[in-house]
Amino acid sequence: MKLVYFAWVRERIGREIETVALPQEVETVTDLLTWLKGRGDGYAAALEYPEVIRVAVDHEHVEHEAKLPADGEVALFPPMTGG
Amino acid sequence: MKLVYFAWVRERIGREIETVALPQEVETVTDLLTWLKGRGDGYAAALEYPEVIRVAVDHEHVEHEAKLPADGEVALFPPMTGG
Amino acid sequence: MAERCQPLVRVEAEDFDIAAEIDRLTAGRKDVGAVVTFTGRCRDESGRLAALELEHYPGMAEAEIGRIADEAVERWPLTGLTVIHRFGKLRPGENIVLVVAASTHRKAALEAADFLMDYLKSRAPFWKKEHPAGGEEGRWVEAKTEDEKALGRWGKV
Amino acid sequence: MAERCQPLVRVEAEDFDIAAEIDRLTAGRKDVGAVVTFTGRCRDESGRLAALELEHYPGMAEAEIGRIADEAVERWPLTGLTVIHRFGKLRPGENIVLVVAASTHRKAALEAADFLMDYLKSRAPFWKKEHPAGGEEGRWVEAKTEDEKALGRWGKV
Repeated sequence: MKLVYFAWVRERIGREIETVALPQEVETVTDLLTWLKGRGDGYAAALEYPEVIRVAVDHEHVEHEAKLPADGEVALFPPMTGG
Repeated sequence: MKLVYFAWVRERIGREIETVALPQEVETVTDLLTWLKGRGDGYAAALEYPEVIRVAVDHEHVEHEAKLPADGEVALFPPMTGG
Repeated sequence: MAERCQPLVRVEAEDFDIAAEIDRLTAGRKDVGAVVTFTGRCRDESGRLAALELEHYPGMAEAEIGRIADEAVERWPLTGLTVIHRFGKLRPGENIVLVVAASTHRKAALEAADFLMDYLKSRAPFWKKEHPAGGEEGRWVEAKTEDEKALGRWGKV
Repeated sequence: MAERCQPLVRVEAEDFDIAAEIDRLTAGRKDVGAVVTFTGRCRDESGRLAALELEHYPGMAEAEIGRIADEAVERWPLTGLTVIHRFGKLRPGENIVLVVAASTHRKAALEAADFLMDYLKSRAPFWKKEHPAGGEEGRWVEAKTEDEKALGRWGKV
Protein backbone atom coordinates (compact mmCIF):
# COMPACT_ATOMS: atom_id res chain seq x y z
CA MET A 1 0.00 0.00 0.00
CA LYS A 2 1.29 3.45 -0.93
CA LEU A 3 0.92 6.04 1.83
CA VAL A 4 1.28 9.78 1.33
CA TYR A 5 1.33 12.47 4.00
CA PHE A 6 0.68 16.21 3.89
CA ALA A 7 1.19 19.34 5.98
CA TRP A 8 1.92 18.69 9.70
CA VAL A 9 1.19 14.98 9.34
CA ARG A 10 4.05 14.84 6.84
CA GLU A 11 6.31 16.97 9.01
CA ARG A 12 5.75 14.92 12.16
CA ILE A 13 6.11 11.58 10.44
CA GLY A 14 9.18 12.95 8.72
CA ARG A 15 8.45 11.63 5.26
CA GLU A 16 6.19 12.40 2.31
CA ILE A 17 5.58 8.96 0.99
CA GLU A 18 6.20 5.32 1.82
CA THR A 19 5.08 1.89 0.76
CA VAL A 20 3.95 -0.48 3.50
CA ALA A 21 2.79 -4.09 3.65
CA LEU A 22 -0.25 -4.06 5.88
CA PRO A 23 -0.94 -6.96 8.25
CA GLN A 24 -4.12 -8.79 7.33
CA GLU A 25 -6.03 -7.54 10.39
CA VAL A 26 -5.70 -3.94 9.18
CA GLU A 27 -8.97 -3.66 7.27
CA THR A 28 -10.34 -0.16 7.78
CA VAL A 29 -8.97 3.38 7.85
CA THR A 30 -9.25 3.35 11.65
CA ASP A 31 -7.21 0.11 11.76
CA LEU A 32 -4.57 1.76 9.58
CA LEU A 33 -4.30 4.83 11.82
CA THR A 34 -3.95 2.65 14.94
CA TRP A 35 -1.36 0.45 13.29
CA LEU A 36 0.68 3.40 11.98
CA LYS A 37 0.65 5.08 15.40
CA GLY A 38 2.71 2.19 16.78
CA ARG A 39 5.49 2.58 14.21
CA GLY A 40 7.55 5.18 16.09
CA ASP A 41 7.60 8.58 17.78
CA GLY A 42 6.95 10.59 14.61
CA TYR A 43 3.88 8.51 13.80
CA ALA A 44 2.68 8.72 17.41
CA ALA A 45 3.04 12.53 17.33
CA ALA A 46 1.30 12.83 13.96
CA LEU A 47 -1.57 10.53 14.91
CA GLU A 48 -1.98 11.45 18.58
CA TYR A 49 -5.59 12.49 17.87
CA PRO A 50 -6.54 10.15 15.05
CA GLU A 51 -10.09 11.55 14.90
CA VAL A 52 -8.84 14.82 13.39
CA ILE A 53 -6.89 13.09 10.61
CA ARG A 54 -8.51 13.24 7.17
CA VAL A 55 -8.00 10.35 4.81
CA ALA A 56 -8.31 9.97 1.06
CA VAL A 57 -8.13 6.77 -0.94
CA ASP A 58 -7.06 7.20 -4.55
CA HIS A 59 -7.81 10.95 -4.43
CA GLU A 60 -11.23 10.65 -2.82
CA HIS A 61 -12.17 11.58 0.73
CA VAL A 62 -13.21 8.57 2.85
CA GLU A 63 -14.62 8.14 6.34
CA HIS A 64 -12.63 6.40 9.04
CA GLU A 65 -15.01 3.45 8.96
CA ALA A 66 -14.26 2.83 5.29
CA LYS A 67 -12.64 -0.44 4.23
CA LEU A 68 -9.18 -0.06 2.77
CA PRO A 69 -8.70 -1.15 -0.84
CA ALA A 70 -6.44 -4.10 -1.63
CA ASP A 71 -4.05 -1.70 -3.28
CA GLY A 72 -3.84 1.98 -4.10
CA GLU A 73 -2.79 5.34 -2.66
CA VAL A 74 -3.90 6.27 0.83
CA ALA A 75 -3.32 9.88 1.90
CA LEU A 76 -3.31 11.15 5.50
CA PHE A 77 -3.55 14.86 6.21
CA PRO A 78 -4.93 17.48 8.62
CA PRO A 79 -8.24 19.29 8.04
CA MET A 80 -7.91 21.34 4.89
CA THR A 81 -7.37 25.10 4.92
CA GLY A 82 -7.52 26.04 1.26
CA GLY A 83 -9.69 28.62 -0.45
CA MET B 1 -43.60 72.96 -8.70
CA LYS B 2 -41.22 71.31 -11.15
CA LEU B 3 -42.41 67.96 -12.47
CA VAL B 4 -40.20 65.47 -14.32
CA TYR B 5 -41.29 62.27 -16.05
CA PHE B 6 -39.43 59.13 -17.08
CA ALA B 7 -39.82 56.06 -19.30
CA TRP B 8 -43.41 55.33 -20.37
CA VAL B 9 -44.82 57.98 -18.06
CA ARG B 10 -42.76 60.51 -20.02
CA GLU B 11 -43.75 59.01 -23.37
CA ARG B 12 -47.48 58.96 -22.60
CA ILE B 13 -47.57 62.45 -21.15
CA GLY B 14 -45.51 63.59 -24.11
CA ARG B 15 -43.06 65.75 -22.19
CA GLU B 16 -40.05 65.37 -19.96
CA ILE B 17 -40.45 68.28 -17.69
CA GLU B 18 -42.91 71.02 -16.82
CA THR B 19 -43.56 73.58 -14.15
CA VAL B 20 -47.04 73.69 -12.68
CA ALA B 21 -48.84 75.85 -10.14
CA LEU B 22 -50.74 73.44 -7.90
CA PRO B 23 -54.15 74.33 -6.50
CA GLN B 24 -54.10 74.61 -2.72
CA GLU B 25 -56.11 71.43 -2.18
CA VAL B 26 -53.35 69.32 -3.79
CA GLU B 27 -51.45 68.39 -0.65
CA THR B 28 -50.19 64.84 -1.07
CA VAL B 29 -48.64 62.73 -3.81
CA THR B 30 -51.99 61.00 -4.27
CA ASP B 31 -53.68 64.39 -4.71
CA LEU B 32 -51.07 65.32 -7.32
CA LEU B 33 -51.60 62.11 -9.31
CA THR B 34 -55.38 62.62 -9.29
CA TRP B 35 -55.07 66.25 -10.31
CA LEU B 36 -52.59 65.50 -13.14
CA LYS B 37 -54.81 62.75 -14.50
CA GLY B 38 -57.44 65.35 -15.31
CA ARG B 39 -55.10 67.45 -17.42
CA GLY B 40 -55.58 65.64 -20.74
CA ASP B 41 -55.48 62.35 -22.61
CA GLY B 42 -51.72 61.83 -22.27
CA TYR B 43 -51.89 62.32 -18.53
CA ALA B 44 -54.91 60.04 -18.28
CA ALA B 45 -53.06 57.32 -20.19
CA ALA B 46 -49.89 57.69 -18.13
CA LEU B 47 -51.71 57.71 -14.80
CA GLU B 48 -54.49 55.25 -15.56
CA TYR B 49 -53.27 53.03 -12.71
CA PRO B 50 -51.86 55.59 -10.29
CA GLU B 51 -50.95 52.90 -7.75
CA VAL B 52 -48.11 51.64 -9.96
CA ILE B 53 -46.55 55.07 -10.40
CA ARG B 54 -43.40 55.67 -8.34
CA VAL B 55 -42.70 59.14 -7.08
CA ALA B 56 -39.56 60.91 -5.91
CA VAL B 57 -39.32 64.31 -4.29
CA ASP B 58 -35.97 66.03 -4.69
CA HIS B 59 -34.29 62.74 -5.68
CA GLU B 60 -35.71 60.64 -2.85
CA HIS B 61 -38.40 57.97 -3.13
CA VAL B 62 -41.63 58.90 -1.34
CA GLU B 63 -44.87 57.06 -0.60
CA HIS B 64 -48.14 58.17 -2.14
CA GLU B 65 -49.37 59.34 1.27
CA ALA B 66 -46.44 61.74 1.59
CA LYS B 67 -47.12 65.48 1.78
CA LEU B 68 -45.77 67.46 -1.14
CA PRO B 69 -43.14 70.09 -0.39
CA ALA B 70 -43.91 73.76 -0.98
CA ASP B 71 -41.39 73.76 -3.79
CA GLY B 72 -38.93 71.35 -5.37
CA GLU B 73 -38.65 68.67 -8.03
CA VAL B 74 -41.24 65.92 -8.13
CA ALA B 75 -40.51 62.96 -10.42
CA LEU B 76 -43.07 60.45 -11.70
CA PHE B 77 -41.96 57.17 -13.22
CA PRO B 78 -42.81 53.47 -13.63
CA PRO B 79 -41.34 50.76 -11.36
CA MET B 80 -37.60 50.68 -11.92
CA THR B 81 -35.86 48.05 -14.02
CA GLY B 82 -32.18 48.80 -13.55
CA GLY B 83 -29.39 46.50 -12.43
CA MET C 1 -14.42 48.01 14.01
CA ALA C 2 -12.46 49.50 11.13
CA GLU C 3 -13.34 52.89 9.72
CA ARG C 4 -16.08 52.73 7.11
CA CYS C 5 -14.87 52.87 3.55
CA GLN C 6 -16.19 55.53 1.18
CA PRO C 7 -18.08 53.86 -1.68
CA LEU C 8 -17.34 54.95 -5.23
CA VAL C 9 -20.46 55.41 -7.39
CA ARG C 10 -20.46 56.19 -11.08
CA VAL C 11 -23.33 56.51 -13.56
CA GLU C 12 -22.00 56.77 -17.08
CA ALA C 13 -22.47 55.82 -20.72
CA GLU C 14 -18.98 54.33 -21.21
CA ASP C 15 -18.04 50.75 -20.50
CA PHE C 16 -16.08 49.91 -17.34
CA ASP C 17 -12.81 48.04 -16.89
CA ILE C 18 -13.35 45.34 -14.26
CA ALA C 19 -9.64 44.66 -13.71
CA ALA C 20 -8.95 48.37 -13.18
CA GLU C 21 -11.83 48.60 -10.71
CA ILE C 22 -10.56 45.59 -8.72
CA ASP C 23 -7.11 47.14 -8.76
CA ARG C 24 -8.44 50.39 -7.37
CA LEU C 25 -9.70 48.53 -4.26
CA THR C 26 -6.72 46.23 -3.77
CA ALA C 27 -3.47 47.72 -5.12
CA GLY C 28 -0.84 47.91 -2.41
CA ARG C 29 -3.24 46.65 0.26
CA LYS C 30 -2.65 43.72 2.60
CA ASP C 31 -5.94 43.92 4.45
CA VAL C 32 -8.19 42.71 1.62
CA GLY C 33 -8.90 39.00 1.91
CA ALA C 34 -11.77 38.74 -0.55
CA VAL C 35 -12.96 40.62 -3.61
CA VAL C 36 -16.30 39.91 -5.24
CA THR C 37 -17.32 41.39 -8.56
CA PHE C 38 -20.79 41.18 -9.99
CA THR C 39 -21.25 42.16 -13.62
CA GLY C 40 -24.71 42.44 -15.13
CA ARG C 41 -24.75 42.14 -18.92
CA CYS C 42 -27.18 42.78 -21.72
CA ARG C 43 -28.54 39.40 -22.72
CA ASP C 44 -30.39 38.15 -25.79
CA GLU C 45 -30.92 34.46 -26.23
CA SER C 46 -33.57 34.87 -28.92
CA GLY C 47 -31.44 36.85 -31.36
CA ARG C 48 -34.30 39.32 -31.70
CA LEU C 49 -32.89 42.14 -29.60
CA ALA C 50 -31.03 44.93 -31.38
CA ALA C 51 -30.29 46.96 -28.27
CA LEU C 52 -31.36 47.68 -24.75
CA GLU C 53 -31.87 51.35 -24.00
CA LEU C 54 -31.27 52.39 -20.42
CA GLU C 55 -32.97 55.59 -19.39
CA HIS C 56 -32.01 57.06 -16.03
CA TYR C 57 -32.83 59.98 -13.77
CA PRO C 58 -29.62 62.01 -13.65
CA GLY C 59 -28.83 63.19 -10.17
CA MET C 60 -31.23 60.82 -8.44
CA ALA C 61 -29.51 57.76 -9.95
CA GLU C 62 -26.20 58.72 -8.33
CA ALA C 63 -27.89 59.75 -5.09
CA GLU C 64 -29.96 56.58 -4.77
CA ILE C 65 -27.07 54.23 -5.58
CA GLY C 66 -25.00 56.22 -3.08
CA ARG C 67 -27.64 55.66 -0.39
CA ILE C 68 -27.74 51.92 -1.10
CA ALA C 69 -23.94 51.73 -1.08
CA ASP C 70 -23.76 53.64 2.21
CA GLU C 71 -26.24 51.19 3.69
CA ALA C 72 -24.02 48.29 2.55
CA VAL C 73 -20.87 49.72 4.14
CA GLU C 74 -22.81 50.16 7.38
CA ARG C 75 -24.05 46.57 7.33
CA TRP C 76 -20.86 44.78 6.28
CA PRO C 77 -17.22 45.41 7.20
CA LEU C 78 -16.08 46.29 3.70
CA THR C 79 -12.65 47.65 2.84
CA GLY C 80 -13.91 48.98 -0.48
CA LEU C 81 -17.07 49.21 -2.57
CA THR C 82 -17.57 50.40 -6.14
CA VAL C 83 -20.82 50.56 -8.08
CA ILE C 84 -20.94 51.57 -11.74
CA HIS C 85 -24.19 51.67 -13.72
CA ARG C 86 -24.24 52.46 -17.42
CA PHE C 87 -26.99 54.20 -19.36
CA GLY C 88 -27.76 54.68 -23.04
CA LYS C 89 -28.09 52.11 -25.80
CA LEU C 90 -26.34 48.81 -25.05
CA ARG C 91 -26.06 45.86 -27.38
CA PRO C 92 -26.39 42.19 -26.37
CA GLY C 93 -23.13 41.07 -24.77
CA GLU C 94 -22.33 44.53 -23.40
CA ASN C 95 -21.90 45.29 -19.72
CA ILE C 96 -24.67 47.10 -17.84
CA VAL C 97 -23.69 47.23 -14.19
CA LEU C 98 -20.69 46.44 -12.02
CA VAL C 99 -20.45 45.96 -8.26
CA VAL C 100 -17.03 45.38 -6.69
CA ALA C 101 -17.04 44.58 -2.96
CA ALA C 102 -13.81 44.05 -1.04
CA SER C 103 -13.50 42.88 2.54
CA THR C 104 -11.24 41.10 4.94
CA HIS C 105 -13.70 38.19 4.94
CA ARG C 106 -15.45 36.45 2.14
CA LYS C 107 -19.01 36.37 3.44
CA ALA C 108 -19.13 40.14 3.84
CA ALA C 109 -18.01 40.70 0.25
CA LEU C 110 -20.46 38.15 -1.18
CA GLU C 111 -23.45 39.32 0.85
CA ALA C 112 -22.78 42.97 0.14
CA ALA C 113 -22.64 42.33 -3.62
CA ASP C 114 -25.88 40.33 -3.43
CA PHE C 115 -27.58 43.09 -1.41
CA LEU C 116 -26.41 45.80 -3.81
CA MET C 117 -27.80 43.97 -6.84
CA ASP C 118 -31.18 43.38 -5.18
CA TYR C 119 -31.48 47.06 -4.37
CA LEU C 120 -30.18 48.37 -7.67
CA LYS C 121 -32.80 46.30 -9.50
CA SER C 122 -35.75 47.75 -7.63
CA ARG C 123 -34.66 51.11 -6.24
CA ALA C 124 -32.18 52.74 -8.60
CA PRO C 125 -34.02 55.01 -11.09
CA PHE C 126 -33.22 53.22 -14.35
CA TRP C 127 -35.64 51.90 -16.94
CA LYS C 128 -34.90 49.44 -19.70
CA LYS C 129 -36.45 49.60 -23.15
CA GLU C 130 -35.92 46.73 -25.56
CA HIS C 131 -35.39 47.69 -29.18
CA PRO C 132 -36.13 44.68 -31.38
CA ALA C 133 -34.07 43.83 -34.44
CA GLY C 134 -36.07 44.90 -37.49
CA GLY C 135 -36.75 48.41 -36.33
CA GLU C 136 -40.19 48.02 -34.70
CA GLU C 137 -41.08 50.27 -31.80
CA GLY C 138 -39.22 49.54 -28.55
CA ARG C 139 -40.92 47.94 -25.56
CA TRP C 140 -40.40 48.92 -21.91
CA VAL C 141 -39.25 46.04 -19.74
CA GLU C 142 -41.71 45.33 -16.94
CA ALA C 143 -40.55 45.22 -13.35
CA LYS C 144 -40.61 41.73 -11.90
CA THR C 145 -42.45 41.16 -8.67
CA GLU C 146 -39.72 38.65 -7.78
CA ASP C 147 -37.22 41.50 -7.76
CA GLU C 148 -39.40 43.41 -5.33
CA LYS C 149 -39.77 40.30 -3.16
CA ALA C 150 -36.02 39.74 -3.11
CA LEU C 151 -35.70 42.90 -1.02
CA GLY C 152 -37.58 41.23 1.80
CA ARG C 153 -34.48 39.17 2.54
CA TRP C 154 -32.59 42.21 3.79
CA GLY C 155 -35.08 43.68 6.30
CA LYS C 156 -35.78 47.38 6.55
CA VAL C 157 -33.45 49.67 4.64
CA MET D 1 -32.78 23.18 -19.48
CA ALA D 2 -29.59 24.15 -21.27
CA GLU D 3 -26.73 21.76 -21.68
CA ARG D 4 -24.43 21.72 -18.68
CA CYS D 5 -21.27 23.69 -19.10
CA GLN D 6 -17.89 22.06 -18.62
CA PRO D 7 -16.09 23.68 -15.69
CA LEU D 8 -12.47 24.71 -16.10
CA VAL D 9 -10.26 23.82 -13.13
CA ARG D 10 -6.63 24.83 -12.74
CA VAL D 11 -4.20 24.29 -9.86
CA GLU D 12 -1.02 26.23 -10.45
CA ALA D 13 1.74 28.32 -8.93
CA GLU D 14 1.36 31.32 -11.25
CA ASP D 15 -0.99 34.21 -10.69
CA PHE D 16 -4.21 34.43 -12.67
CA ASP D 17 -5.64 37.20 -14.82
CA ILE D 18 -9.21 37.89 -13.70
CA ALA D 19 -10.14 39.93 -16.79
CA ALA D 20 -8.88 37.17 -19.10
CA GLU D 21 -10.86 34.56 -17.16
CA ILE D 22 -14.05 36.62 -17.35
CA ASP D 23 -13.41 37.08 -21.05
CA ARG D 24 -13.07 33.35 -21.54
CA LEU D 25 -16.63 32.86 -20.25
CA THR D 26 -18.25 35.82 -21.97
CA ALA D 27 -16.48 36.80 -25.21
CA GLY D 28 -18.86 36.73 -28.16
CA ARG D 29 -21.71 35.41 -26.01
CA LYS D 30 -25.17 36.93 -25.76
CA ASP D 31 -26.60 34.42 -23.29
CA VAL D 32 -24.60 35.52 -20.23
CA GLY D 33 -26.59 37.90 -18.05
CA ALA D 34 -24.43 37.79 -14.93
CA VAL D 35 -20.82 37.11 -14.10
CA VAL D 36 -19.60 36.79 -10.54
CA THR D 37 -15.94 36.60 -9.61
CA PHE D 38 -14.66 35.72 -6.19
CA THR D 39 -10.98 36.34 -5.50
CA GLY D 40 -9.39 35.13 -2.27
CA ARG D 41 -6.20 36.99 -1.38
CA CYS D 42 -3.33 36.56 1.04
CA ARG D 43 -4.02 38.94 3.89
CA ASP D 44 -1.85 40.34 6.65
CA GLU D 45 -3.18 43.14 8.80
CA SER D 46 -0.54 42.71 11.51
CA GLY D 47 2.47 43.27 9.25
CA ARG D 48 4.05 40.16 10.75
CA LEU D 49 3.49 37.75 7.88
CA ALA D 50 6.30 37.26 5.40
CA ALA D 51 4.50 34.69 3.27
CA LEU D 52 1.76 32.12 3.20
CA GLU D 53 2.85 28.73 1.94
CA LEU D 54 0.18 26.69 0.25
CA GLU D 55 0.82 22.96 0.16
CA HIS D 56 -1.48 20.85 -1.96
CA TYR D 57 -2.06 17.25 -2.92
CA PRO D 58 -1.31 17.12 -6.65
CA GLY D 59 -3.83 15.07 -8.54
CA MET D 60 -6.40 15.04 -5.75
CA ALA D 61 -6.56 18.85 -5.64
CA GLU D 62 -7.65 18.99 -9.30
CA ALA D 63 -9.97 15.98 -8.88
CA GLU D 64 -11.69 17.31 -5.77
CA ILE D 65 -12.16 20.83 -7.14
CA GLY D 66 -13.49 19.19 -10.30
CA ARG D 67 -16.06 17.22 -8.27
CA ILE D 68 -17.18 20.38 -6.42
CA ALA D 69 -17.41 22.30 -9.71
CA ASP D 70 -19.43 19.49 -11.32
CA GLU D 71 -21.81 19.57 -8.38
CA ALA D 72 -22.22 23.34 -8.86
CA VAL D 73 -23.07 23.05 -12.56
CA GLU D 74 -25.65 20.40 -11.67
CA ARG D 75 -27.26 22.59 -9.04
CA TRP D 76 -27.28 25.93 -10.87
CA PRO D 77 -27.95 26.77 -14.53
CA LEU D 78 -24.48 28.13 -15.23
CA THR D 79 -23.21 29.08 -18.67
CA GLY D 80 -19.60 28.87 -17.48
CA LEU D 81 -17.54 28.12 -14.38
CA THR D 82 -13.81 28.51 -13.76
CA VAL D 83 -11.91 27.68 -10.59
CA ILE D 84 -8.21 28.43 -10.20
CA HIS D 85 -6.30 27.67 -6.99
CA ARG D 86 -2.68 28.63 -6.55
CA PHE D 87 -0.05 26.83 -4.49
CA GLY D 88 3.45 27.68 -3.28
CA LYS D 89 4.66 30.72 -1.35
CA LEU D 90 2.41 33.75 -1.65
CA ARG D 91 3.05 37.16 -0.16
CA PRO D 92 0.43 39.38 1.49
CA GLY D 93 -1.61 41.10 -1.20
CA GLU D 94 -1.21 38.23 -3.66
CA ASN D 95 -4.12 36.26 -5.09
CA ILE D 96 -4.81 32.74 -3.79
CA VAL D 97 -7.98 31.53 -5.42
CA LEU D 98 -10.39 32.60 -8.15
CA VAL D 99 -13.93 31.47 -8.89
CA VAL D 100 -15.72 32.85 -11.96
CA ALA D 101 -19.38 31.86 -12.33
CA ALA D 102 -21.42 32.96 -15.33
CA SER D 103 -25.14 32.47 -15.79
CA THR D 104 -28.19 33.86 -17.49
CA HIS D 105 -29.48 34.96 -14.08
CA ARG D 106 -27.75 36.68 -11.23
CA LYS D 107 -28.85 34.51 -8.32
CA ALA D 108 -27.38 31.38 -9.91
CA ALA D 109 -24.00 33.02 -10.43
CA LEU D 110 -23.85 34.45 -6.90
CA GLU D 111 -24.99 31.26 -5.17
CA ALA D 112 -22.65 29.06 -7.18
CA ALA D 113 -19.64 31.24 -6.29
CA ASP D 114 -20.65 31.18 -2.63
CA PHE D 115 -21.05 27.36 -2.71
CA LEU D 116 -17.70 26.87 -4.44
CA MET D 117 -15.85 28.92 -1.84
CA ASP D 118 -17.48 27.08 1.06
CA TYR D 119 -16.45 23.75 -0.41
CA LEU D 120 -12.97 24.79 -1.48
CA LYS D 121 -12.27 25.95 2.08
CA SER D 122 -13.14 22.63 3.69
CA ARG D 123 -12.82 19.97 1.00
CA ALA D 124 -10.03 20.89 -1.40
CA PRO D 125 -6.71 19.35 -0.28
CA PHE D 126 -4.71 22.51 0.41
CA TRP D 127 -2.97 23.48 3.63
CA LYS D 128 -1.75 26.94 4.58
CA LYS D 129 1.42 27.57 6.55
CA GLU D 130 2.18 31.07 7.79
CA HIS D 131 5.81 32.13 7.61
CA PRO D 132 6.35 35.04 9.99
CA ALA D 133 8.56 37.99 9.16
CA GLY D 134 11.81 37.56 11.08
CA GLY D 135 12.48 34.04 9.93
CA GLU D 136 10.97 32.03 12.79
CA GLU D 137 9.51 28.60 12.07
CA GLY D 138 6.27 28.62 10.10
CA ARG D 139 2.92 27.77 11.69
CA TRP D 140 0.15 25.70 10.10
CA VAL D 141 -3.16 27.51 9.89
CA GLU D 142 -5.87 25.69 11.82
CA ALA D 143 -9.12 24.79 10.14
CA LYS D 144 -12.06 26.82 11.40
CA THR D 145 -15.13 25.00 12.65
CA GLU D 146 -17.19 27.83 11.16
CA ASP D 147 -15.93 26.80 7.71
CA GLU D 148 -17.10 23.26 8.35
CA LYS D 149 -20.47 24.54 9.58
CA ALA D 150 -20.87 26.72 6.50
CA LEU D 151 -21.24 23.53 4.46
CA GLY D 152 -24.46 22.71 6.30
CA ARG D 153 -26.20 25.45 4.29
CA TRP D 154 -25.91 23.46 1.08
CA GLY D 155 -27.36 20.10 2.15
CA LYS D 156 -25.83 16.82 1.12
CA VAL D 157 -23.12 16.98 -1.53
